[in-house]
This record gives sequence, C-alpha cells and structure tokens, in this order.
Amino acid sequence: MNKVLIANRGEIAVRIIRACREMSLATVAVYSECDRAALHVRLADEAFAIGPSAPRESYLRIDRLIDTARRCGADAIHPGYGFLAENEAFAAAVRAAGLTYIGPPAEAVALMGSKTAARRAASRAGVPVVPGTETALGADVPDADFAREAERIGYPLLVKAVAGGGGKGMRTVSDPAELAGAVRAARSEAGSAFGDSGVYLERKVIQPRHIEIQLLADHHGTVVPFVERECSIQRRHQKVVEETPSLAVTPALRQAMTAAAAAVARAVGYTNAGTIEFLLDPSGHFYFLEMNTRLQVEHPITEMVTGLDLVRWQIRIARGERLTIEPAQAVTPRGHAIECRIYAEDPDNGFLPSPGRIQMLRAPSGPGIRDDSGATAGLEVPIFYDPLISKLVAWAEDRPTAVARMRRALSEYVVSGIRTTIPFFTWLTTQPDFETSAFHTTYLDELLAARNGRPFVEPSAEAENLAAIAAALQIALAPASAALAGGGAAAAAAPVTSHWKTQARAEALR
Amino acid sequence: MNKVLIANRGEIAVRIIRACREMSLATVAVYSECDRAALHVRLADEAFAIGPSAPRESYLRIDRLIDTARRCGADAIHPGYGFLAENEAFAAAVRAAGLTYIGPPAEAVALMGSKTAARRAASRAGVPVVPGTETALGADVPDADFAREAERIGYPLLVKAVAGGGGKGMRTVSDPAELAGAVRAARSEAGSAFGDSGVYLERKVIQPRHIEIQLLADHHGTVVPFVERECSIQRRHQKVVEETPSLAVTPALRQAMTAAAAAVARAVGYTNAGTIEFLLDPSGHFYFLEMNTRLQVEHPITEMVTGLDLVRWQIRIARGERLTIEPAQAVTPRGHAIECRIYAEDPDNGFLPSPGRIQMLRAPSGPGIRDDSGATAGLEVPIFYDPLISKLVAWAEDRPTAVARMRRALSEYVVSGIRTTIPFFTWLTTQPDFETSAFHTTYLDELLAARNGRPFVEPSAEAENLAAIAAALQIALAPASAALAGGGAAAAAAPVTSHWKTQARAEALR
Amino acid sequence: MRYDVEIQGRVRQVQVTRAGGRAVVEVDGCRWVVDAVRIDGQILSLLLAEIADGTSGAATAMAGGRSAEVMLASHPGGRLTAGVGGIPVDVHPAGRRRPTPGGDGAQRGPQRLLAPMPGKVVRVLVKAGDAVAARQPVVVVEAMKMENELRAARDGRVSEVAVRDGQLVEAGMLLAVIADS
Amino acid sequence: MRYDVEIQGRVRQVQVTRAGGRAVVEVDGCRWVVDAVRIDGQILSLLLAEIADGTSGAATAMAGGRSAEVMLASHPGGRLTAGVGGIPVDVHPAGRRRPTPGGDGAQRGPQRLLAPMPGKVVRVLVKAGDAVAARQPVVVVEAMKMENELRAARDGRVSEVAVRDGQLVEAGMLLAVIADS
Repeated sequence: MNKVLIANRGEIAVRIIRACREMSLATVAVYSECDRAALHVRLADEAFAIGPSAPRESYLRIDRLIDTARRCGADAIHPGYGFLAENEAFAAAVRAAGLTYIGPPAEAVALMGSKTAARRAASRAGVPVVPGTETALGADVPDADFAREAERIGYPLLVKAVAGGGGKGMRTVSDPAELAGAVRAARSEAGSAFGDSGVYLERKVIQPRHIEIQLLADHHGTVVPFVERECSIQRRHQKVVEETPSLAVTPALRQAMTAAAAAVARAVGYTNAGTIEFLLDPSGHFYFLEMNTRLQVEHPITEMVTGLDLVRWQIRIARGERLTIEPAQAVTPRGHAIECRIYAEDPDNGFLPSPGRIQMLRAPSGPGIRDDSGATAGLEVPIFYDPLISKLVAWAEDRPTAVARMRRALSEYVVSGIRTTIPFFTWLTTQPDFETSAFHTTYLDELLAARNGRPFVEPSAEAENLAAIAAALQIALAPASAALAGGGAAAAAAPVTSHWKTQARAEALR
Repeated sequence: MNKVLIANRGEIAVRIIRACREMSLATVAVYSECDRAALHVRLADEAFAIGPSAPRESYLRIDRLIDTARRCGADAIHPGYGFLAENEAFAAAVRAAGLTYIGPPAEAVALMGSKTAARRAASRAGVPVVPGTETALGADVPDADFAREAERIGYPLLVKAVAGGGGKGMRTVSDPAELAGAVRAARSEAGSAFGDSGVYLERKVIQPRHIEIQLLADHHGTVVPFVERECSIQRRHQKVVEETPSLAVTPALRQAMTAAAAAVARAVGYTNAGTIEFLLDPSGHFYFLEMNTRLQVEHPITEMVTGLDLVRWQIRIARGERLTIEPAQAVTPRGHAIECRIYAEDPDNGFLPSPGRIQMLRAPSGPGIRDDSGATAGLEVPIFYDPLISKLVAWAEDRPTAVARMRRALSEYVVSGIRTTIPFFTWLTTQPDFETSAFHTTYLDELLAARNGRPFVEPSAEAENLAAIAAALQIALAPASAALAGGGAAAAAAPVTSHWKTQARAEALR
Repeated sequence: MRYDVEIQGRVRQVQVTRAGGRAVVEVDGCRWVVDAVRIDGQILSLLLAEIADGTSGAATAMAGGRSAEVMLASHPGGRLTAGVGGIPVDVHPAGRRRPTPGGDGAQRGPQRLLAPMPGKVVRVLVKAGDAVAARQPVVVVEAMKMENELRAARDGRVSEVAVRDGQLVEAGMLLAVIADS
Repeated sequence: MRYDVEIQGRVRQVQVTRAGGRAVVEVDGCRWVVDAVRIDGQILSLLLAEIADGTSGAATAMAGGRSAEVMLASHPGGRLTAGVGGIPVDVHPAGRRRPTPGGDGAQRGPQRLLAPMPGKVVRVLVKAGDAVAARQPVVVVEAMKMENELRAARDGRVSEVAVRDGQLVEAGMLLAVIADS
C-alpha cells in the first residue's frame, strides 16, 4: 500500500490524512464544489474534484471515487464514517477494482445493515437482544398480526425501521390502540428515508444507557474488543458527548460486554474496525442494539485511554498485518476521556445549523486536550453536510478532572463568525446530573424539553457591559485604521464603522 | 488557596493558568510593557503591569510582584521557570509576605544554587559526582594549587563557575599548559555573568548523555522520582529536543538513577517539583551534575508518558496535600514522548533571534500532539526574553512512531511573519543518528559545526516553483481585493501589490 | 465621546473619556478605567478597574485589572457578535433593529418565517388562522441528518402557510407568515 | 500576464494565462494547470497538474492534482516570505535587491554589519585590515541567554570595526564594515 484515497471530507478526512502521513503513505483527498478550500484538500498530497456539493453528486458517487483512485494511482480507499462508510456496494466495488478497502468485508456490512438480520446474528452468537420480532414485517402483514406480536413483546414498545438508523422510521407505542397508526407512520417514514418500508417491533427499554464496544479484528482470526464508551448524552438519537470508561460499567460487566461484542464479530466473520452498540438497562442487563461497521466519530476517546491508534490499526489490518495488541491493554483504561462534538449550530435557536464563514478560530490546547478539527479561519461551513466542525477531547487521570479540563478547554475555544454548540457544552458540563453521570439516552432531550427553548447561556450583566465597552472602544481606538478589520471581515465591518464614526463625529462637533 | 499570581510570562504562564483554571483557582497575570497583549495576560482572570520590558525592571522585581499579589488579594505565587524561579530571596520573600510559594524551600534553592555545595550534598547522599574539586577555588588560590588539583582529577577537564548554568563561565582544558589561562577566563566570565567569580575543576566526561530525573516531594516526607528524560540534544548547552524514556537507560539503570535522585532530594529536605540532572557516560556510569529547583521547560513529556499533571501536583503539594502517586506509575512510561522547543530564531542564519509580528499561526493537533504555546496571531515576539514561542510534544506507542508523528506535526505547523526553528527540527528529526538515538551532549554542536552555516532546508526546485506561482497568482487572483491581505498584513503587503500591479498593467498595455 | 450601542436588544450608552494614556468608560452609571488593546482586527483585550463612586479614574494606581478578551465578528447588515468568555452577545449600532434569529428581523408587524437553510419540510405544525405562542414550533425542516423546528418569535396568529409537508425549500424561502394577534 | 518574481535571489518569469475557469502557469518552460484559492489573505491553496510537453492545458481532464498550501507573509520593504511545506522561501518583486540575512542588503559594495537585536558584544573576532571569508564569524553578540555569531555575507576585508568587547548595542547599530577584497 502506497497511496490512500480518502473518500470523505471534514475532520475525519484530516484525521485519516494524519495517520497516513505518519505511516509515510501518500494521501489523496476528494472534494465537492463547496469543499475546494477545505482543510482536508489542503493537507493532502493530492486532491481531485468529484462533483457538485450535494452528497449524492459527489461524496456518494462510487463510480467517480473509484475512477479518481485509478487515475491517480491510489491503491487503497478509506471510507471514513458517514457517506459510503456502511455501503456494501462501495466496499465490494473498491475490491472489485483491485484496490484495498480499509474497512470490513462487504458481506458483514450488508448483514449488519439489516437491523433484523443483525439481531438474529447476535442471538445466534449467544448475545442478548431486546425482545422483539425476529424478522421484518412487510407491507402485507395484517394489523392483527402486529397486535398479537406486540402483545407477546409487551408495551411500551418501539416500531423500528429494518434499514433504520439515527431514530428515523421509529415510533414509540405505549397503548395498543396506537399501534396500527404508528406502524403506518414508521413504514412511510422508513420508505422515504431508506427506500425500504420494512419495520419490526422491539420492547422499549426504559431509561437505558447507550454503551458501545469498539473492536478491531484482523484477517488471521484475532478479535480485540476495547473498554466501553458511554454515549448516552444524545439529542434526538444523535450522540453529542461521549466518554470512556462508563461510570455505570463494573469490571464484571465490562468483561461480559466485551466478550459479547467479540462473539458477535466472530460470528459474522468481521475484520477491521467496528463497534457493537448495546442498551444497558437500569438493572444492569445489556442488549445488543446494532453494529456500526466502520470507524466511529467518537474513536478518539478510546485512543486517549488505551494509547492505541485505531486508524493506524485499520490500515495495518487492511494490509494484512496481525493484530499484536495486548488484549488487557485494550480493556484497561488509563484515566478518563470525554469528547464534545462541536457543531456549527445555534444552540440558543433550537440547534439550527449555523453555516457561514469562520472569521477567527483559536482552538484550545495544553495538557490532556486533543482537538480533531476540519475547520480553519477563512473557511465557509457548508450547508450540505453534517455541521460537525471539531471534536474536542479532554483526557485526565479521573472523570472529575477530565470534566474540569473540558470546561477549561471550552473557555479557551474561540470560533467567531458562526454560532457553535460551545456555549451549550459550557452549560451541559455544569449540570449536576452530568457531573454525577446520572443520565440515560433520553436525559438530554428531557432536559431540553424542560427548557422549552430558553437560551443555555444568557450573557451576564458583566458580559453585556464588556460587549458594550468593546464595541465602543473598537471604534474609539482607531476608527480608520487598517488593523480595524481582520481577515475577510474588512468589507463586512465597514458599514458599522462608518455608521458609528459619523455618530461620534457629530457628537464631537456639538 | 484561592487566587494564584503567576510571576512569569509566555507559554509557562499559560500552562500554569490552565492548571489553576482546572482547579477552580483564580489567576493573576503580570506583564511588562511589551507583554501587554501577550496570551497569558488575555487568559488570566486579572492582569497587572509590573514595569518596563527589561526583565530586571519587571519580571525580576520581587518588590513589585509581592506588592501586586497583596493588592489584588492573591494568596499564592507560582514562579514558573527562569526569571525568579531559582532565586532563594524570592522564595523567602513570598513566604515572609504570608503567601504560599508554589515551589521548594528557599534553603534548598540556595543550597543547589552553589554547584560545589550541590556536589557535596550529592556525595553525602551517596550519589556519584564527576571527580573534581570539593570547594570553590577563590581568587587567591595560586596557579600551582590549580595545577596540582588538576593533576589529581586528570585531563581533559572543565573549569566551571560555582554559580554557573547554561555553559557560562565554563572552559575545557585538555593540556596543563592551558589551565591557568582558562581559569582566568572562566573567573572573569563568571564574575560578570553571576557576580561571583568562584570556579572549580571537574573531569570532562567524554561524549556523555544528559539524563535527568524529575521528582515530586511533599511536606510529609514522600519523594516520588519519575522515569528519566533524555536531554542530550543541546545547542551550546541549551536543550532543544527532549524525550522520554531514554533508549540508553535500562530498567536497572533507571532504578539506580531514580533512587539516587530521590536520595539527593531527601538529603536536602526538598519539597515540590525539582529535577536532578545527571551525566551518563558511554560505559553506563552516571554522575550527579546539578539540581534544578523548579518546574522544567520539558515537564510535558513526563506528563505524557505517566499521565500525571506536574503543575497540578505542584499546587497540591504547596497546599499541604499528600502525594498519592503510585511510585510504579511514575517510573513506568507508557509509550514515548518527544518535545521540540519552537523558537523565534532563524536556524539558517546562525539561530539569530527573529523577533517580529506573528502574522498567521496554525498549530498542529490531532492524535498524540500537544502544543504548549504562548503565541497567537497578531502578537509581537519581544526581543527582551527567551524567544521560546511553543513546545511541540508528540506522544506515541513507541519512539519510531513518536518521531514520525513529530514530523507530521511539524509539517502542519504554520507560523508566518517571523522565522522559527521548525525547519531545523524537520531536518534534525530525519538525521540517522537522531533516528537511532545515537547522540550525546555535543552531538548537535558537532553536527552544526560540520555544516558551517549551510542552511538546513534549502527550498527544493518544486518549492521555489510553488513560491513563484503563488506570488504571481496572489496578484492575479484579485489585485485590489480587500481579502488580499489578512490580519495586520494589510498595510505591509500593499507596496508589493502595487508594485506588481503596475508591472502587470504595463504588460497589458503593450 | 458617546456611543449608543444596542446590546441583546437594549440600547446602552457608552461614554468614553481619555484620561492620560487610559480610557475611562461609563456604562449605565458604572465607571471603569479601561486599558484596551487590539490583538488583531477581531480580538480586543480589555483590562478593567472599576472606579468607586465619587472617586476619579486617576485614583486607580495599579495599571491593569480584570482581564477579558472580546472577539468581535461582523455580519452582513452591520450586526456584530461580541464573544465574551465564549458567550455570544448581539451588538448593533444604535437605531437599527435586531433581527429575531430564525425570524424576519422585525419586532413589530407580521413575522415572515424564512427557511434558514436548504432542506425538506417534514412537518407543518400549524394552519392559517391558528394562534401561536412565542417559541411555539411552526414548521419542521430537515437539513442533513437533523430535523430542525422553526419557531414563532412571539405570540401571533398564522396568516399564511407557504409550504407543505415533503416540500424541498431553499435557504431564505418563505415558510409562513404570523400576524400580530 | 507575465510576472517577474525574484525567488531566493534568482529572477523567475511566471506567465499566467486564463484557460476557461482555470489558470495555465508557466515557469521557466514548465507548465501547469493551476487551481488557486485564497483561504484568507495569507494562505493560498494550489492544486497543480503538470502539462506534458506538446499538449494543451485542456487535455488535463481531472480537476485537481498535487496539493500545496503556500503561506505568504509580507515584510517591510516589499519582501515576502512564501512558506511552502514549512520551508521559508524568499520572494521579491523583480528589480529589487534581496538583503543578505544579517548583512546590509547589498550584493556589491561594502557590507555594513548591523546588530539584528539589542544585546552585548561578547567578542569581536576581527580587526581592521583582516581578510574574511563568506560565513566567517565577525562579532559575537549576546542576547538573552544565547551568544549569536554575526557572520560575513561574502569574502572581503574588514575596513572598520565599530564596537568593542563588552559594549552594549541597540538593534540596527553598526558593528563592522567589510569592503570587497
């Protein structure tokens, strides 16, 4: 392997370029129209355009990606996460083109892509699944059959899409009378979102935690599971904070969950990096939820506490190397790591995406801080993709210190020109239930609902005073100075300046 | 302890502010005239001016520092390194003012400040010292006594200043005929540099490594030594690269050196953080060199491989807490860490200081990278102080990976407007002897002497082409655009632009 | 020199006087000696020492004080965001109206709810004639992986719904109009 | 459009032609299709595809190519530094002379060795009349903790020594003059 094409963008493309560079592998970036100036394009050795900004015309175009790899002489492709990372056709097409796919076998991707097939595979491997229907229930299944099945499983239950993910095509049913309507709604949503209207029923676990087990598997039969990640802080089924280890997982439970994860991976002939997601109920029982057949967004926290480089291992495994990780090292965390996903969203306005130009950026650094970012000053955050701009990770000897360090880092983080979720995390990390780790997968949504849109961080009287003073002094210091407007802000700032200047001059003339 | 005044500047002041913030301690920065805009001033909760730019009028003014602490209600002072960090009068004055000094007892600072007294203390603690004179040799000692003493010690030898440090007042003597002249020269240099012309003789160890042992000691009798740091890469007795662990140190040697370091610390009643420096000769014998009674510049690499926060521990020890570090954790490195000291110096011009305004700054990040920096875009690097602008640390599972990661990080590091030592490190980290760790304390000086001022990194033909293309396109893209010049570069860039514009227009008129 | 600055929707008067090398700044009756330095175009470093009532700025002997960095970002239309300790504060030159985030910018008159990003309308939650309360979700637009609730800025009555479920919308497209009730 | 650019002391001719949306750039006989984007004032992102001899730029079907970031920093007097892969490259508008680092800026005529920073002269290594070779140390100035050797830019003969051992010097102060030999 000499040259790796990264079929992705943003921070994860940067992360993979870094791993390749450290292994002396040449890197090829691809970019859509709006990503020409993106950091991954600038850091790669080569970069090629693959189409317009809409994902289906660029980052989802299997033909163009493979064509680009062929033309530039890349001999391997890393899919990152998202986009084509869990698309079995892509994995198969890369290999059919004679290139190395840095990821799992297409068959495992396909199998785990069906939630019901994945549940069956887990069951066969002796891993508990949430009670539910074994197979997908097609459009021809009569309401009466659903009702009977639901009775067997028990209420409350979930209607879930077979091809689902991210909470789409999912409905909660607490009362038998709501069942038929919920099934119809879920089917319709699943059909339009995934092109597959198959649904199934699953008992709803009350106040579960989302605990997941990262694993690596080589082509020589070795599977290494890692210490768990706690990912219960979610907004509408999307993780926003992850940490490892979980305060809810005892050593015995860790042993059981890692063994279960490895069993599922072995049962499906898995190779490369993958993650088994579990629900953990308040009584300590865990259930297989699904498998992510790719690198996870949150992989850095596992790297911080184990000292292992997961992307480097993905590449080594894809090259056919043997996993030489000491199993004990992978399940024995050193210290505690927390990740906050910094999004270009306005938390005080319903987390609406906040695209735009980043006017200034100062990332935190220093002890225990890692910032995996795809953002730089001068960049436009595009509207076409997931608005994740950076993953801020804090590591420390223990959880309270890691939380304190995360707060310190958040206080240093400056992103101007767009709104970000930084103020939200500043608020969240001081919530008592967060500090004590007393949360579950709906904790954050409940907290947000209770706030009913109230801003997370209202500026204090002092902050308002400082803003007023700064705004006035910005003019008073040197109204016409070239230094007044930095970077590309020059043009935009001008009207304000002249408006105030006029006012100030008028004042001076009295 | 509620509010800590940091009697320092630059990256170490930022490092200490971060530790305080993570411990919910309020922070007070002090600044000289030229440091008003420095990062440590901006990150602290409060900041106060203490005088003009020259160190002796500001950062070395004990009276102003203590007065500032009193007026703003600080109850503790951290000295950082350099400036007053090894000044026993400062340590004593802080305590006399009823404030907590975050550092060792004044007596230990005073004792270790005399190189000959320090040697005697080490000897008494049973730690080998390089053969030499026991006491300082004053101005009245006749040449004949020097000659007799030198004969006993053996040639080659060093004449060293009792109050010395950083290679000042030091002379190498290989031939008895040179001895008297060298003593006179060393005395004169020592007298003007330290106000103390006392010198002593010491056998010159050939091709030694500089290996040092960090330690922490609390007020309850516990001393914890740490895994060694390898600091042999020096330019004129100043460290430029440090790493841990050392490839030259076996487990048995580590055991012996850490025990020796702890013995010296115990013998002098040491508390807080300190470092024992040793010379390690090629046959594996080590000798006490001196003790640094403060936090070291290179402390982050120890933090990276042990997971312990040394500044946090300094504060905890100063508060009277007990050291609860597991001794095995402190001497068992996880992985390997390397630090490059990024200086505002022009390596291709004899490492001359390169002060000026930082026009743009992009620090590397991602897995295994820590950047402890005091620099930001828009800052003037002053001419008055040590031109260290950042410490770039790379951690990885093993040394080759850490070196590869350091190279990757150096390739991402962008500092424009001033020259830095980044290109020098890019060169150094690919030298065969660096890669195999086959070096000693004069390795780098010999390497530099052999280059005789030849630039480290001559731009390749490709780099020159790229520079030419970029310079032309910078104009061609949008000659009059406001976006042309970012930040404060606007004014400075203008003349170039207009010069080229004229030329381009003339061309177009033909 | 007096500046009128609208902060988070409220107009504040800032009085700046030069006293020696320093500035004395008064905001709503409170006074500080302020040492302000511009780091680059967008970062202002402030050191503030409060002046006790009845004393003059000259009485503050120590140079320095509370340290604050304020990041000024400019937006089209003359709006500024001042980042203070990571918290964004809306700043406007006086006399202009602050647009309601996600809304149409006017504090009076009908609210024109515009799509803040391109996406798909997944649910219209109101119909013409419905009364809506401040912050009530009106339309749900999906962009990338998330569903985004667009809310009413203040109480009113829906006078027009311009989109339907499933419709693709561009940024800036009208979604609904809410008249003052 | 043709630009004369002095790179590391050598004048290069850069020919820029627009071909469709892209630029074709020729430097000393080599040609590239170049896609250049300015990230902010100082960073230029270049994607370059070399054009084989005898073909036209249009033949390069794929957009993109080798990726390079160039950081342009401006200095007084119109000099630029172009950082390419972390390596500084001296850039000058054509027709101007590049100052010799640490020297006096002229490639001909007497070299006026100036102190690049304030400090203390610790050793003067030459006396008037001495022949010096290029890169030979002339004066050692101590600034902060380090001793800095100031060297001759090229061969010559010392015509004047303006400082003595132990003397304090300010930045820009004359240390010595070296005449061409």
